[in-house]
Amino acid sequence: MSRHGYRYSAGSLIRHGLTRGEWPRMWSKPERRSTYDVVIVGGGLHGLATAYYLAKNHGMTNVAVVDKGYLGAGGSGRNTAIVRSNYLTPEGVAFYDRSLHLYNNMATDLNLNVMLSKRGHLTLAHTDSALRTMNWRAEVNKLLDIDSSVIGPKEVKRLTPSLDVSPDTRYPILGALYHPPGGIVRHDAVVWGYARAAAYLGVHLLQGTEVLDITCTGGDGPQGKGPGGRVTGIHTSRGDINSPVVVNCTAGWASLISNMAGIPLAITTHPLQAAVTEPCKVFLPTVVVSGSLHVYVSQTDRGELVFGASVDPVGTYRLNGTLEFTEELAGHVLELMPGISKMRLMRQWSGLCDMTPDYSPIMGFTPVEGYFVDVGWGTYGFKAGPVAGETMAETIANGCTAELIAPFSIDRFTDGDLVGEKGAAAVGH
Amino acid sequence: MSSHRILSRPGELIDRSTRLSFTWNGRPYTGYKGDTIASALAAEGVGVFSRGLKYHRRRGILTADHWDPNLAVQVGDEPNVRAGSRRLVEGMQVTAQNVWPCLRFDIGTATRLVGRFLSAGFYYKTFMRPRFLWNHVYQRVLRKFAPGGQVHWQTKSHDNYDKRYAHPDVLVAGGGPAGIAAALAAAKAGASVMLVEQEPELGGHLRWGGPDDLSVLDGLLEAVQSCSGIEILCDSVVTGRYDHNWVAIMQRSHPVALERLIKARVGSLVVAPGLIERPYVFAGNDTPGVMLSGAVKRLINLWAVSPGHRAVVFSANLEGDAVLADLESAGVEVVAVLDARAGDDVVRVKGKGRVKTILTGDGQTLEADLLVTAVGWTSPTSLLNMAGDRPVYDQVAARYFPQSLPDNVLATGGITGDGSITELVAHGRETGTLAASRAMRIRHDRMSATARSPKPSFDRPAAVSDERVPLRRVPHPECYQSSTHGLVDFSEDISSKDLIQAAAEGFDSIELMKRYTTVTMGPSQGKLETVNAAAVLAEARQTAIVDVGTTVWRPPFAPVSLGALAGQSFEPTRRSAIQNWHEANGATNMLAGQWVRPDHYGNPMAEVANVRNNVGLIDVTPLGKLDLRGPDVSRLLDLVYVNKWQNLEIGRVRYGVMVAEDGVVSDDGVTGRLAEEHYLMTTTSSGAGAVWEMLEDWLQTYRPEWEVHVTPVTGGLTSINVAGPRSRELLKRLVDDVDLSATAFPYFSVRKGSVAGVQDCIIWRIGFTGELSYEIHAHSGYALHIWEALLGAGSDLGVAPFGVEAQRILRLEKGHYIVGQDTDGLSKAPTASLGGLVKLDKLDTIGLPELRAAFQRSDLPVLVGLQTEDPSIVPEEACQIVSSDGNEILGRITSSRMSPTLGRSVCLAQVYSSLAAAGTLLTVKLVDGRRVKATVQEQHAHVDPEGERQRV
Amino acid sequence: MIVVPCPSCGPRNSSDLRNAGEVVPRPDPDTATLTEWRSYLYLRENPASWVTETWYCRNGCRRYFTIERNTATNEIRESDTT
Amino acid sequence: MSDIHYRSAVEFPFLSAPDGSISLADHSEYTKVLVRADRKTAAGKHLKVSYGRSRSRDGILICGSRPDEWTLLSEAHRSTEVAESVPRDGFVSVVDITHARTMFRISGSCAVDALAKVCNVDLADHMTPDGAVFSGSIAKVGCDVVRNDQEAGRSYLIACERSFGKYLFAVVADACAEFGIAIPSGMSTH
Repeated sequence: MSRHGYRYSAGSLIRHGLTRGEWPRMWSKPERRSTYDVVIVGGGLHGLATAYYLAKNHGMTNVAVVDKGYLGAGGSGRNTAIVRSNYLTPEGVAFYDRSLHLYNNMATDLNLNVMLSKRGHLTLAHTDSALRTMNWRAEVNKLLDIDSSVIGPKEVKRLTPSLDVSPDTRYPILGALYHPPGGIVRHDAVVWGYARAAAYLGVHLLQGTEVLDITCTGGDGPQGKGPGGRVTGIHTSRGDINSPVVVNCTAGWASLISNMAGIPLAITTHPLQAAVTEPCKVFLPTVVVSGSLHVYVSQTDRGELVFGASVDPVGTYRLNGTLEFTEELAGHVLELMPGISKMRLMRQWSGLCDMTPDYSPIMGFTPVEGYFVDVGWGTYGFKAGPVAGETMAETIANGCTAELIAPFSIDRFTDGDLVGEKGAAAVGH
Repeated sequence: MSSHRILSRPGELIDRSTRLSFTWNGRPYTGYKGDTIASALAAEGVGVFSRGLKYHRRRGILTADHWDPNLAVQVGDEPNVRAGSRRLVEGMQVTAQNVWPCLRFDIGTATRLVGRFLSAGFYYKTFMRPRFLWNHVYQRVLRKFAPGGQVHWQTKSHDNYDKRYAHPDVLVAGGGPAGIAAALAAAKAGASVMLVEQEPELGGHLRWGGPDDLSVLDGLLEAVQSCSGIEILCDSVVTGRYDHNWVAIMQRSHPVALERLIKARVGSLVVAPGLIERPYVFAGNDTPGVMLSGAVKRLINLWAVSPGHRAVVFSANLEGDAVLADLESAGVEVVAVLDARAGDDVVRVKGKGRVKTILTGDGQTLEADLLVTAVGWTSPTSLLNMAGDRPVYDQVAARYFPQSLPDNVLATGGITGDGSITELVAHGRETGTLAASRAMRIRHDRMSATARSPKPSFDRPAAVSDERVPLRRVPHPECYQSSTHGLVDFSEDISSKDLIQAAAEGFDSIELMKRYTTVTMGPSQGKLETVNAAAVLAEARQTAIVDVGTTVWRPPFAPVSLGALAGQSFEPTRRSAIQNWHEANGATNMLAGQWVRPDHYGNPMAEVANVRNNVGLIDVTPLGKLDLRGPDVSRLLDLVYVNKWQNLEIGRVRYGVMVAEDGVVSDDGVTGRLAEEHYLMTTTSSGAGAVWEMLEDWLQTYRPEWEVHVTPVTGGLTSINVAGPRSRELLKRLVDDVDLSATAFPYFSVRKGSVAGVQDCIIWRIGFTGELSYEIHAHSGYALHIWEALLGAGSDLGVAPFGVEAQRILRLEKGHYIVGQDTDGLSKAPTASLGGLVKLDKLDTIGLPELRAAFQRSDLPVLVGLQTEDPSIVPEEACQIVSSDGNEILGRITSSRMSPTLGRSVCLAQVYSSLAAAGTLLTVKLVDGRRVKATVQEQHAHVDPEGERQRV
Repeated sequence: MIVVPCPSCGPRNSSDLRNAGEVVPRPDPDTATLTEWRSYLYLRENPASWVTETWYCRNGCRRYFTIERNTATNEIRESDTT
Repeated sequence: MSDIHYRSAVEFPFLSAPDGSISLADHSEYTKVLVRADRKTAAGKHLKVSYGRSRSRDGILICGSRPDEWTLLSEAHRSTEVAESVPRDGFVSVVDITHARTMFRISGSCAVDALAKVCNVDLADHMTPDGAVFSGSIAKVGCDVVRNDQEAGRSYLIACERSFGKYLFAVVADACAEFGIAIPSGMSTH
């Protein structure tokens, strides 16, 4: 019916309701081939988006996405689903704005309602230095045509009445960076939408397939790995796969996969925790972020408050979560909205973040031919998923780095030219 | 309304002599002390408590305990209160949630008409076009239908929540027979024990059992209450077990705090939560009047409430059989008993608002208003999951069992197997003994390793292996679903049909199914529905339940209020010894990190003028101050600062800048040499802590052979900057043991002396304002005396205090940059124009290779002084410097102010190095969009670039 | 809240300490090439297993020390390098 | 200088529950001298007390506050005297930190329960006996604590960086409120 096979619409919903017919599978279970043109490691948003755009934009369909678990099991299903493009650096803004554009058109492009809710995004400033950084971001944003401005406490109160903007609180709200196009998306739907569309175009989704090694030849290191060599394939828990191109889209596990190709990364893995309350009648219309208080919050259409924070200070691959995360979180949320103390936290969880020193990703070519990285996504991988997929596909298919991701090259850590996204926040005053 | 209260029961919790009044949806009701909200209402004949999430069908009592998904109500300003467990309080105002306009007539029921179209994930498949409608209509409607109670966000108070720490050797989660026995045995073995029970009373299922159960319970209660080593916390729940046995307990039974979070480091955790009865899946299983056997027993035996008039019992186990006696004694007519073990089944229940007819597996239609199901259990393995266990399904016993646990977590009671009360108690006892033995070993290790603790007075217990006789696993039918479809998840309104559809669409792993359908994601978080969901999926996949696996149960075990998690707000603030004076004298405060300090005293512009013309005082105590002693201090300074320190004379101070290993400017300050081996270092206010830790790091791990002692003295030395042309004159009046003349005490020197009679003050002649100025560092206990003496002695000189805002203007007029404002996270030494300061010929300095590399480059941005063409325009800080004809970013304003001294605006800006030459004309884009011209200045300083005013 | 065994104080809650990350030897700053220096600055092994790392006993004895921690399990053992 | 009045960061010198089960007393003015020295030096041998322990001698409470570090506590205005009592052979630092710390005493039968609300250290006798010295976080402020029981029972000396004094005292007083201490009006944590 379309490039997605079965087409979803109000009509199809009614038809199924009336006939009580069966819905078709969103993706099939393919027979694994022995050789693919491209193997993407990691069946999350980035991997699936890369596969989709390889197939859709570049006609490359002999592609496999391998994942040790199920689709979207990692950060794609564990994030707090916020999208925005009000970054600080011009390179960051351009990149994330393209992503927001893709999100805008995603429901029709993928024929799946990803429930984008452009409800407005507020980043609160509690100190004059934070306000200065907000101004900086707003000014850069405006120059790049991003809808973004600094507003005062009154306007904050008008947009989000539940925030306490009185000046006598411990962390008074002096103003906020307001970004009307920012909002939230149903994160799982984005994963499923890309999976469904990619599978229809012929991409193989190989779930439950763990990569045990990357095979290389000609490199400086042992077993032909490392700089100067090239990729020949992967060794998985379900057998070997040959491929001249292997793409690392494994977020928190990025170092482990990259070390298999002999390419150590400027990455440490830290858990990022999130939590959700029981549902309550909707009262919070915007997405609210406080950098100083390390908290962000939005209310889903189901009435739950979804919270996130900054990454755990201690690096670990453990997903158990901590009590102190919920304590800090609740304390800080109640600083902002003291009236919601009787809401109850229902569930907490963690995801793994691949943190780089400059809070920017590492994308594109590596010193090993055919081994590509799309890693270092830290806490902002969800926002970037669509554009990362699009630009990685372009880079792989065309054999040269897509313009939007040139600043995020792996070389910057040897050249000493880090990206300034962390710049604004690195020195606290 | 007829009373459903029956005659007194032996184990009843209600106090019939104390009546409590409350309202339900605005109408007055009464109950007894000891009632739950639900039992009191049920006693008054209320049968409908809420409506379903999606189809808004009426809902009644299902489990009559904390996990009852149908009993979430609003109590005053508290949403989502569990009416099945919350005890009645006089005056409670209880209302139904998720209904509009009221419980009896709910507009939302209209969704039932379209129910057949609302299959799992229906919202993903529609509302896509036109996009306008999604943004402005569909989404708003969806949000209106959000479930749950009303949060009173307008309230400004935060209520009384509280926390405490605890360190029990053994913590027992669950106060049923096995838990009590475990606690007793552990205490007997010498362990300190905490026993936590979710209900307000100990005893677990013994409480609603027969006379034998009650008599065993009496014995256990007597023993546990007379045992001194056990802290009993009822109406409290263990909500989480985290790494290294860090355990969270939410205590509701506290006299002062509404809720209290207890954080316990536990030696051994004993998990004894009992079992949760699971519902049966069939058509109409959410009709009020369909109850689980546990609900019926609790209602009758704990609250003396009759659950109905005519009952059908569908039983698959002995507990279900036992409910017959309770029903009989409560005067409920038992219409039929359906035995699942004999192949009987329930196919469908009909009735609107209450069970009316029951269609059985053999085609009979029974008339009744109560259907009691007893089809088995869910193991609440939540805490075990958190301890790393992945419980495994046992087909024979038809439930999940623990698989492997770390040594410091033990399970006992129903979660591990079946048995008589005697067997459960025996297993609990053995568990308690084992837990205590392991905990005492941990206690021994802790005592031995901890510096402050005495040597243990007991021998380290040997490692004991687990030799407990496991409880039996009694065979139980796998009784999950009838031949019809019914609800699996009551709080999310998810039916077995939805799950099967999801599996068919490809969401056939339990995790994907959960995410797609939201099964187990509602407030009950899988407590009732996990096993049924797995069973339905197994059937859809035509595989065994054991192969389906389960979702991972995440903390918390039971929902915890944000208030309890937050507790009291602990947000430390720091205050200088003069801060009270500032506040009493008109200061407007600002927050600077943790410090509270005066921003100004009313008129910062006048404060600036007074410093330029007369003399001003500013409290700069937040400046980080580190006392450095030892023969190797200068080597340390050489390592951490970019400049050289070997030749600093005693009595001199020097400015220094620090960079990190990556070459980025990290801090600055002055350091003075007070004596041969004694220095005082100052840092930025916000950098004080980090610089101290950094110095310790280098000294301890890199140069342990160096002899340097670092002592932070920030709050101990109150710092007062006396600035202005008349500062020397003022100081002369209060200092008689130091020669303050320009020759004896030159710029960038330090002296020790008395100020206003306070001895041992450190005075250095430096300043951030560009004026003649002295910085006094005085012992804080006497600092207020000095401050007041300075003000008192200089009234004729025009002395007045000034705040941070005036200081910012003064320093900007003088062109002094601030690390972190005029530099950022990428700024290296050349950006801050430190070329003259940095010494690249040292052998070792933090960040040396990056310093050397930075000075090889010509493309790093440069900090410049900048003035707008129009002197009245003050470009906002963070304004961008752009190409004159476009939007290309060429730099930004880092600091800007109106200068009262010059009567014009002044700025510092970071610009591309190619634009840094004096006289370059730049375009600044203001926040309001206007573009104005500005010129790069010769120097950073706008006022007195030659520095004559400060050297006098 | 994991427990970190401080060699001076004994077992302490991790909130009383600061984790300073993987131990990476510092090259001689006078002779190191920029490539060597930047791999010291940025590249980390980041294994999902035992890692030797530095902790600072911030609220306690204020000593820096190294331990080995398994980042997959948070088990801790004494470091061979101390 | 004796005519110059010492000002503490704590505004309420003494607070007590009516039944005496708990009390708070400001001791900020007490002499506090920090000694840093290798334990093998003459100073180390003189002070002798090991890390984590304390002992009273000649009116000075010698606290082993860190490895190779001692805090000497004594009554007010004895800084010089106390400092001079320490032998100075080798590399020894003696810093008067009287003004750099706020210090107060919490005493009474409920002291341990009140402290357990804000301090994560195990205060049980077998972990923290009388005389024990430890550091930790109290309501997010780094503190040095000495268990220094008085004749009347349990008692702890708590010291923190002076500038946190007002906040910390208010927080601890608040923790004591449920045991009967009336919070004076005007007391706040910031």
